[in-house]
Amino acid sequence: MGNRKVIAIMLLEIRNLTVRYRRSGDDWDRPAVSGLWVAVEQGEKLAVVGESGAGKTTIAHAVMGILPPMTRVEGEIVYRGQRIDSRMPEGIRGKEIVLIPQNAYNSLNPVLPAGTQLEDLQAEDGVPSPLRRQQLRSMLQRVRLTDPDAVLASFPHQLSGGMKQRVLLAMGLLREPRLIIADEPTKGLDPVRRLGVLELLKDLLAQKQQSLMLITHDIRAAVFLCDTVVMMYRGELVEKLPVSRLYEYSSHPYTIALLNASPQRGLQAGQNAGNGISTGGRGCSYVACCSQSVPVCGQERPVWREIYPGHLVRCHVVA
Amino acid sequence: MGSYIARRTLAAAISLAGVSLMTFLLVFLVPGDPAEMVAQARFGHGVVEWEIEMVRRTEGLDRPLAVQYLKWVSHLLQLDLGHSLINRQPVMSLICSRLPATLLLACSSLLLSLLAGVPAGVIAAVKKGTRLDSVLRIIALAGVSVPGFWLSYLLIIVFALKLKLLPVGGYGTLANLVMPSVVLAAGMAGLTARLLRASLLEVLQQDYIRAAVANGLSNSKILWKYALKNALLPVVTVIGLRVGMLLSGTVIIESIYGWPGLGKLMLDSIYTRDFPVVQGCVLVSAACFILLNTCVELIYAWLDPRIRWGTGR
Amino acid sequence: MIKMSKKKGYIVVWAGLGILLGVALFAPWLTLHDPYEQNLANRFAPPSAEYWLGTDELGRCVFSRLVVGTRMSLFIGAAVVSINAVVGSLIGLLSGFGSRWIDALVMGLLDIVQAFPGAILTLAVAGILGPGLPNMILALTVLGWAGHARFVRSMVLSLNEREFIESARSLGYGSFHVLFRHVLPNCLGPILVFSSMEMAGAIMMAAGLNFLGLGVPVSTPEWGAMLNQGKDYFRTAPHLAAFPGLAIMIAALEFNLLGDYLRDRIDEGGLIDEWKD
Amino acid sequence: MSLLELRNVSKVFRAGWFKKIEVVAVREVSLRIQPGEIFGLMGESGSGKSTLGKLALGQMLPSSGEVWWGVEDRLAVQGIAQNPYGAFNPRHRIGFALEEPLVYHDLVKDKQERRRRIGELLNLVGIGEECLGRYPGQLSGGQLQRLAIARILLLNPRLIVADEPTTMLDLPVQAQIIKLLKTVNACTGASILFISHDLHLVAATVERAGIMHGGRLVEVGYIQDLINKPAHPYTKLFVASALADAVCRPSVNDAFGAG
Repeated sequence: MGNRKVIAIMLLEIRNLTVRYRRSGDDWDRPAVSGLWVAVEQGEKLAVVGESGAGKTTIAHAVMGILPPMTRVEGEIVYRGQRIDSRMPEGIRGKEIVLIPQNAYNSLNPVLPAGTQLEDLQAEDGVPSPLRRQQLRSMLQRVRLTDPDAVLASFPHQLSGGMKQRVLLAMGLLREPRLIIADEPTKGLDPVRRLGVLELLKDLLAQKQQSLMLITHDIRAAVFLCDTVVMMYRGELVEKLPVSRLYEYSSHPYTIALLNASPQRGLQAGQNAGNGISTGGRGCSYVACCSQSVPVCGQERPVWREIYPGHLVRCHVVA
Repeated sequence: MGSYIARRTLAAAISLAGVSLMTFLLVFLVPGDPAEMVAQARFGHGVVEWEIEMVRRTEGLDRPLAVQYLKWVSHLLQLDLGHSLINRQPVMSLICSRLPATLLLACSSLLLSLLAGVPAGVIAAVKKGTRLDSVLRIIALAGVSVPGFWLSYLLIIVFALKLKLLPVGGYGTLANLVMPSVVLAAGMAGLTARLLRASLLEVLQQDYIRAAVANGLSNSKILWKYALKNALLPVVTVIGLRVGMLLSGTVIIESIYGWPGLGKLMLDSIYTRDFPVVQGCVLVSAACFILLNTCVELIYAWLDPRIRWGTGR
Repeated sequence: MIKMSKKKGYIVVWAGLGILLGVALFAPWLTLHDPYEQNLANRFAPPSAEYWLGTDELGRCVFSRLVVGTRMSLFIGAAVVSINAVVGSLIGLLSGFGSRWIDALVMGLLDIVQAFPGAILTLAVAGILGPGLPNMILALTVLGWAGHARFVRSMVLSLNEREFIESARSLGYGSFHVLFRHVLPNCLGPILVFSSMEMAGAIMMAAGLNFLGLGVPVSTPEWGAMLNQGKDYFRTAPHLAAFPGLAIMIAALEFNLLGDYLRDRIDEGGLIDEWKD
Repeated sequence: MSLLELRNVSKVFRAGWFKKIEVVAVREVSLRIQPGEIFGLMGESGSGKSTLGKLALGQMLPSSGEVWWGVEDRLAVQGIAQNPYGAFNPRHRIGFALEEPLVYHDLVKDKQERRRRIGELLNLVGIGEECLGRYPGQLSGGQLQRLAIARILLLNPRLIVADEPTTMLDLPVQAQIIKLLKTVNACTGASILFISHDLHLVAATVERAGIMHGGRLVEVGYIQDLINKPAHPYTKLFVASALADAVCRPSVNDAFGAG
């Protein structure tokens, strides 16, 4: 993917990103993300799908520039032709690119009313105070909070989990961003609430031509909201394909295993999962858990192969 | 909020009742017969049997303990703490004449410790891992570990005897206040800085701070508006509890600097075995402490909306 | 720990503990002179090659008295902290693990005991009981257990919420088994941290009582008592008060550092918060 | 005779000092679970399904109503926790944790015999013996959940209450645990009360299920019936939400057949 000439205008490009966290002293963890290339076009809805520990959230935090201090980052992150990895230029973070954080329960400041936290964002943009309330009210109505004034006056602990999540959505959308990064918006929700959140997101995104980077473990949510899916396994991308091809034509053994393991397919448990034998950094990252591996998988790192326009796989077995 | 205040006040009243009982029982720790002790103080050494017996009768020391306690409490409610064994003065008036000096000292050192400890804690947390952080942490730890009575002498030697900047002791002017306040504030400031640093570091890792950063808020706004108020919550509680340490510290420090406060009164009375006065000092300082802690809890409730609205904790 | 990696800082902590314990253990062999020997011809001598830290008002060797005093100060601290830790932990375990009535009773008692400004009651008790080592230890433990009890109780309560305690109960283990095989082993580390920090406080408080003459007899070689005697001569012979005070501070600093270090090492799941210093 | 019977059970939590606050977690629920069946309990968070699980385990007493167990020994009712990472004492090795119930309840006296019994169960749950010397912190969530299942099997349970046993696990591991629960049910004949918010998961696991909403058990029936002809309005909503974004998939219809 790296050598392809980019023709469409890329909103966000991540080039060869590697992130390592420091354990202690000079002891570095296995890279949370390694050698990652991803691009999001203007208006594109991209889903990054993987299990916990695959490094999905690390990508989101790297783009936002909010990785913890003891982290080693290599590679480039380019937003509209401008590098934002080493230094985030003014007016991009939180304005052009926003993050809808994963943990709704703890992502609002417990000692400030929700209204104050929203108004602080407006203050950053220089919205004059008389206009603020009106703007907030209409924003909260857009995220389907029925009593905006009560919500604005509430402290976070007075709001339910779902309401907090909607306030966070409102915070994200308030400043009309070009790119929204939504980190696990459906995690831990029961079906009724999950569907509510997904439909709300779909509606909101349909109103404006904004780009979305959905980070999720929930393949169905990805199918529901996005056009393109990238599959991530232990810090690396293994497959990229249009959503329309996902169920029938996905080819990477990991994608197939994940699809089969979902309850809708009768929970076919894989042969083996997640004991993570190291390949010494040489072979395919999935070789230890792969049911179809051949000797070359353990020795050589597979390269990207385009098996259909827009459908790329990184696997020795899929030819 | 109203029910919260009512609840705290009730709890304070219960503590006060318990404190009065324990203070009353203190006198029974005195080795020997309390009647003999009172008689000795009243009639001089070499008292005879009938004198002790008379004291026992007049003071009601032959009655059951519960009756004695009730009598003591009923006097207490009329603000009567008995009389000094030494100079027969009412204990209450002795204490009242000394209390302002101690409160002045306690307040000024509390203020001083916050003025030093809060900025030090914030700077150390923000500059975590740098040389400045290490230096501040060592100073804070030294402040916690230094014995006040020793620091007093060091300061006297340096600032009063060598540099002749401040008076050796005494009461009345601002210059008299400086050294005892600094000594008392040292431990408190170190504690505040250490607690605030740890608590701020913890808060800075929270999701809501990360979210605020991702929202593009400026660093100073995040620190002062979003992080500090959360970080102060645990610190406020501990400071409230540790003001007791400050009050205790006054006992030794006041004696060293000749500061005419409650602490000096208490220590002098311990040396002269004037137990009603000791008892009164303990009771009054405990009452001050309870009052103060109730205030701290109300401040805490004001800082933390989760408590104000009667949910959580 | 300026410009020092964490590891090196920890070496300093352990070395400091080793030196303190070593001096306390081998005190009689580390002295320069007999710490009780008076030499009225050589009073108030400043530090010299013969008397490293000078001599006091009776011509006794300050260095030797400090060395022997280490034993006394650490012994008092250790005795006080062990009593407080054992009594407090037992009460805390009982309160956290027992019935609601026991818990309410213990909490009520703790609320009252801790309503006194810490050292004032200790001072009053020590003053009323009169001087002497046992009386002093009694005064320091009358209230000291309360902090331990509250700490252990809150720890037991938070452990009670953990799944493995719940599953131990549902596997049919009796209360005693759960308490001693599952709860207590998870408390021991934090109790150690707490005790180490308490040790610093106990050493300082004991020195304070001795300084006021409410503890061991004044002539005993003990840091607080030495300071007490030295304070009368602080204008003419400041070294008499300076060195014992320094010793107290170093010991307190060491145990505070040790507590910090142990907390970094042991604290799992945030059971120990910053409440204790 | 049924293995577990709840008769008109309610559970009310009370809190507050001056103002009494009452929260009704479970409202007049009656339910029977037969020996050897896997019964699913669904509902959104806060619907009272976990409280019902605790009542079935006997960890909680009902405020009103009765809970009957058709077992001789209380130890025959066991639970599997949601969070496998917390299920084992972090200070004990796995080997000790597995031997502990046998020793404490004096079930197997001989040491060799104990080892053999533990080995058997490890084999059943598919974990190698090398984990016996490890501490819980060194094992993955999936492994710990298998070990937790092995540990309760030592006590020969007749009823196993599994409250969201897979929510903290990844998808493939989740599938393995469900498979294991089915194996356990087949091999030991123990009934399983399977509590989950995920309709798909329940559909793939159980035959009969109930749906809870606001503390009430609104509908009980065979899982196919619940999905294909839900009677209660809430069941309709619950099923429709769960299926809403899954209809585009080809294999969805066989999935419920496979359950």
